[in-house]
Amino acid sequence: MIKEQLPILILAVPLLASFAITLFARKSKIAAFALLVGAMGMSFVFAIGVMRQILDTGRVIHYHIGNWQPPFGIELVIDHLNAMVLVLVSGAAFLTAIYSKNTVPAEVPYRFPGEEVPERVPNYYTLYALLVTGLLGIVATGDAFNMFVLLEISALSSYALLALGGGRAYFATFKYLIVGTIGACFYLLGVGYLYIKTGSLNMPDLKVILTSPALAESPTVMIAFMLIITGIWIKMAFFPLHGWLPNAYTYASTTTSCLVAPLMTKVSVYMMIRLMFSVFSAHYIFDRLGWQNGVVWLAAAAILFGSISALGQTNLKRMLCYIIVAEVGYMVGGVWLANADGLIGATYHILSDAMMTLCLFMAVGAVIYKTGDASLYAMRGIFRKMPVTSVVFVIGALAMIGIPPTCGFFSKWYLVSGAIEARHWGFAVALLISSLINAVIFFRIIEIGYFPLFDEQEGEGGHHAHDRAVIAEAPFSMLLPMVLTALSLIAIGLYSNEIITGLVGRTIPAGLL
Amino acid sequence: MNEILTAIIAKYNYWSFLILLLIGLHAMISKNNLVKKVIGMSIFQSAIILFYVSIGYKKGATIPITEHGHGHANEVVHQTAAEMVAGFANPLPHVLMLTAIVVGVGTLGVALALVQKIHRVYGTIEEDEILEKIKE
Amino acid sequence: MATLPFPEAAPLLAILVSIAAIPLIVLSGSKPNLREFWTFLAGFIKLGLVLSMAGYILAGNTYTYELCKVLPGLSLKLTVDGFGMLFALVASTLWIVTSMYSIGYMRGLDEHAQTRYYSFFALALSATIGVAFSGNLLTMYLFYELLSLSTYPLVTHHQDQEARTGGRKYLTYLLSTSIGLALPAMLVTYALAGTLDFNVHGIFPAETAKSTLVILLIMFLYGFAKAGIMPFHSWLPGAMVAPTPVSALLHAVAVVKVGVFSIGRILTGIFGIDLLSTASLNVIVCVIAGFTVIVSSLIALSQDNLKRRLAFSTVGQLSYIILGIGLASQLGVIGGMSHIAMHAFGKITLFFCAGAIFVATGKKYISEMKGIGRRMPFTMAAFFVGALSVIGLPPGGGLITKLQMASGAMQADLLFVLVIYLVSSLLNAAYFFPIVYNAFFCTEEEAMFDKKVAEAPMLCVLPPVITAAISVGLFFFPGLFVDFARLMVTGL
Amino acid sequence: MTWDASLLWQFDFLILLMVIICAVAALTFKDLITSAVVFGAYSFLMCLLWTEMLAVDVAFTEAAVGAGVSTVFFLGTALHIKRRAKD
Amino acid sequence: MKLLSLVISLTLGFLLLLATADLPDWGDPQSPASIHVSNYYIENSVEQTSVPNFVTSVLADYRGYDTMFETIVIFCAGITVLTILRRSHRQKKKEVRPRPAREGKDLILISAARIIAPMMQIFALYVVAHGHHSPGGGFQGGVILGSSFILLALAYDLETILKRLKERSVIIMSGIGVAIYMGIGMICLFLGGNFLDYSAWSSVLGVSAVEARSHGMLGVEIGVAVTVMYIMFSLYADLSSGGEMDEGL
Repeated sequence: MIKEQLPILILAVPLLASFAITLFARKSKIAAFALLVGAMGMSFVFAIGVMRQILDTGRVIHYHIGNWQPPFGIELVIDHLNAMVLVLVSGAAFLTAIYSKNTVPAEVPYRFPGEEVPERVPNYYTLYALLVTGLLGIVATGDAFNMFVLLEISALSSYALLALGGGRAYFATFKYLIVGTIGACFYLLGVGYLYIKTGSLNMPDLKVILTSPALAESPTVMIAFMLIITGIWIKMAFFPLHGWLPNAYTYASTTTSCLVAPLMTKVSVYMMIRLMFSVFSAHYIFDRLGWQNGVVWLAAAAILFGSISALGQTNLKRMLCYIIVAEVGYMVGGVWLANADGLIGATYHILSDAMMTLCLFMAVGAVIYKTGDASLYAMRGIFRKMPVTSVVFVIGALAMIGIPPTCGFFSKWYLVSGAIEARHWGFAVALLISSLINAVIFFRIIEIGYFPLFDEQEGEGGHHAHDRAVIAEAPFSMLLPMVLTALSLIAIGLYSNEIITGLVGRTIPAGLL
Repeated sequence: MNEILTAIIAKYNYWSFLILLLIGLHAMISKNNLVKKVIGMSIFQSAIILFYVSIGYKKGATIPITEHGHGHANEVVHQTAAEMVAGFANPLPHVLMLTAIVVGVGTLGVALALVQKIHRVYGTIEEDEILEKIKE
Repeated sequence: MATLPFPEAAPLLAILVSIAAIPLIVLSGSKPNLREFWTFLAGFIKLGLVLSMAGYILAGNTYTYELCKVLPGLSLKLTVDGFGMLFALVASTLWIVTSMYSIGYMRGLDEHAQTRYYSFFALALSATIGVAFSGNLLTMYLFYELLSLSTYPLVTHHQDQEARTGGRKYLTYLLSTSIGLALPAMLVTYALAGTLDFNVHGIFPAETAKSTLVILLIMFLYGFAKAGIMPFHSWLPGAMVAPTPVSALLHAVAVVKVGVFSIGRILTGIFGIDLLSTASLNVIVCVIAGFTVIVSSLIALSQDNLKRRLAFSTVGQLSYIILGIGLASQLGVIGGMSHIAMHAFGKITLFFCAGAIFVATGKKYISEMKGIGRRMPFTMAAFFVGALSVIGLPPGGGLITKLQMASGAMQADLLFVLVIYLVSSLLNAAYFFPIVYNAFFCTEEEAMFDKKVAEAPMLCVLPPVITAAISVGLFFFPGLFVDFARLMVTGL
Repeated sequence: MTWDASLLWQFDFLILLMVIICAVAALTFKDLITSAVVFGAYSFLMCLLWTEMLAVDVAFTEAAVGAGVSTVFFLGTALHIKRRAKD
Repeated sequence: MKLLSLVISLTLGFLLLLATADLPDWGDPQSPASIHVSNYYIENSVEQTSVPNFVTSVLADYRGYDTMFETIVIFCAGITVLTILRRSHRQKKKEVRPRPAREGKDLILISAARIIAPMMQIFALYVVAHGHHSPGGGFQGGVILGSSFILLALAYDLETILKRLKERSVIIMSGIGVAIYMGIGMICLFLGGNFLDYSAWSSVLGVSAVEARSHGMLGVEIGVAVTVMYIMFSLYADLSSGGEMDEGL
């Protein structure tokens, strides 16, 4: 019995945890933490179970909620693509949950001088669980409207989590709220336009209806597609709609950025892929509309803009935020290259980029946790003070640059091959330039971390000065998820062929092969 | 003249929805006062709701509730399926919009809470003044 | 398949053995003797593993070990063949010698962070062996990048301002060329050929446009900047800030040779020498490399800092090798590939000597070294032998391979290359002989050192003497390395 | 409970016009409390419109939420911040 | 900013205008939206769920999954606002802030509220319970219930009401509301059905599957009502007092 119910359990467990925390753990931080980690762990296990099921049978899982046949009821549809994303989201959430043990009690209640609200911690965990539920729900659902509702859940809870950064975070979050609402409403309106022409909300059903030639000609459907895509682009901070992201993520607390930064944008990319190929079709988008050239150029611009802006930042988190903007360009560009390699690269990059971003944010978070400083110079002497953290950071950086055998190399490989195949040299060049800029960015930081006591050196007399620096490593609860994430970067890289042939490659829509 | 009038009558709901939508969007982007932005957001959302509700309307139909009740299911349905379908407005958009309204009020609450906090931090809710204070 | 005379995973083990030594080195960081013991143990095991495969390879076999498949039609794969064996043998032999020398040098100068030094040293060697045994371009690229990164802490070992500048230059050149040129070239190659496995006949389909090939060739040549082809050479003198054993390792064993080896692999395994000569691509290689040979030799003449002079000499010699391989004639390839070994032994001797002089006297400049031969006779004798080998005079091993390359030039009918070889050898002589001459042939009054100056510590002197001896030995018995190189060419 | 659905389009048109006027007014008044109240009126008119379009459940909800609770929320906020807006 | 916004709005307006011509006529019973999925509900709702209000049956059963998340949106909003605005309880006790005394309580207002509030509550309960047959349901009823408390809080002041309606219990009760919904859905799993398949309850309730669906819907509507009521009040309390939980408006 449990086997058939696995898809719903993936989301039901975090959801249960969210109000279990409200009901039973309002007083105890530890109980709330334990509930959260337990729920995330279970959800991760279930997600892996679903993925195994799909890998074993090779069939798409349809789970009818309330036992109503689609398109009348809502169904969960899980194929190779979202099985992978489900594992990714629940896995990253699980790791971040462990990571939060020390950071949340240290940061969340004390954002203002003179204001201390310990009750915030359980609330924080509740919202954390809700956010993860929302993201998992978006990934699992097969209903266009349901996706909107879940999008709003994840958005609302992320507003709360981001706002808890305090101070400037409020205004940044407010802007995000306004922009995010515009995005969500565009999506809703787009779904409305589709509904008025098709009468259905179920994605597989919509796909069937939209194949009719009359609808392919209809301007309404085109506008619907445009609204939906624009809405999602706003949500994923695709250039030039990215303005809200750097501020919103920079001022957030450590755990929030670790959770939100890697997952929100990636889930939006997933949404884009899902809607493009499971509601509309490659044929409709690339052959009939034919906007791919423009979009890929836009993606190239996003990559360059993001990378160059990141180069100018002195705040570590803000720098990573701009890198996210660039990475979104990678994925959007990859999808819109309109060939299999590009799409494989983009899909695989969802996985690898989420883990890279997570890895870097975790390492940076640990540095902030120990030094209280988020500027580049917080990294000074970090190789000696926090050896494990710095190794994790270096692995994350190498993946970001795209050095084999980390996963970043392979996704870039596919993206560039896709660009070559599509003869889109601008995108290929943008990718390579961005790799180079990433190399500059990260080696600048590594250099700061590696050359420890520059200014003080004269005073302390020679090389032996920094031998005295003591090791002050982050607590175990932060190191463990960090190291696991870093290892996963290499594992994802080494198993890239298995991942691509087993999962990613199975999701390529027929029109692209 | 008459044709134009019928054309307008046939579609005017969509046009008024469009006007409201644009008013809301414009206010969300360009208004300086944060509360005004929030009002714009609510208008934007209700415009979309208006659009959906318009989809659900059928000429000559009635509200989507039949007279059958609990335990009366054995009372014979006097209408054929086709008559039923023609006789009731489309319930699905209504359901969707109930959800959308709820989402809207949730967003509204969060937005207003943030506005209050912003006021507490900066002492103002005018965007330009806030930006100036941030620069300092 | 017949039973192998070595463990199935021997190539992998040869790579991993020094990585495996890293935790041991780190853990025994407080006990220097134990730490150095691990370094040596790993070195000998590695050499043993490499040697265990040598016989099998000499018998004309190649051995492939596939690690994992990462992309369709593309796996991480290790192949042991003649070239790889040749290079692995050079690298693993010299590692032991360099380790020995490092101990003397590092302890003699009481350097800081020695544990880190030995750890990254081990990692760099793993990467080098990895490049040697790479079965395809992707694997080679992986280890190439690993090498760039793992040598960065070695180059910047002093962690001062100068080290920072040098290190920054080092990484900027190496990473920007490999990401900016080699990686895209690799991708295009993969898109064209559908594979990246080395094949002596080349992998490009016959219909590939010549212009594409030319562009790819140039991208590859400059992309592997470790080979120091001008204008991407200036990281090499910049990286001279490193401690001398590192310079020795960089210039003789690991880094630059990896660059040259990679280019050699690409020329022979990706383009294939048939294609190079039929499409006259070899002319391009020869012009690019020949220019570097001449210019760098001229620059070397003007350098007063001994290590910098050696560095420019290295730049020249590297292009010399590429020139040999680029001729795309059988003798040229054999000569070029075996010159990797010859030059390695010769040049490392020279660096060891420079380091020994620095340890013993603290002098860096050639103009300050008058009469040093009288105080440090063994060191300078070794220096002389090394110089002979690099110039290509008997009894240095370099002569053999230089002759082969010269005959290769005639085989390929590219006579201007012959001129380059000749001029370059003369220039080599011009910048090495004055050093040796001044070191020995001066009166007691002219000597700049008083009698107190004596030879450097034993561990600093022994290695150059050993390598010098090997250089001489190679003159008389060049067979081993040349045979390995010949294996690859005779198959054609 | 049959509803006479043949509505007068003139009446419909009037409400739409008023809705739009209210929307513009709510955004232009400089006093936030006035804005809030006008916005309440907007919601109420909107819910009339929806009733007319047979969406009674939606209208009911909007009456309770939009015209009722939302207005109170706006008022609650307006009283905690500066009441006058610049635009 | 104004110009940019105008450009964006007008572009969007233009594009949407283009599509308007293509939209089906307003109120056309033959439009695609009215013939595909929605007819199924109109035709089968009574048979399958025994609920004559199609909106309720679609809301709570056919698309019950959406509605569950709708409830969770409200719950989430409540927790969000609470987390953002609420200041510490402890601190408040430490410092007794001077505040202008309210100018006496308005007798007329209080008396009116005391009469109206219970009527509102009864009406709200009716709306919840009768949602199957008439407009209304858990959400609307919940909002009215919440408003009745808001009315009382307006007439007296927030602190007085919070003495009755403990702040802690507000949050806990809202959690319980969601838990009721979720629980009804989850128990279906143990009874052998899919998630939110209320017909699985028939064995427990001892009624037919169709009746069980109807009862299940009532159950979830109650859950919705509980959550909405408490969250609405909580939102009011937070927003009107700026998180201080003192006198409110």
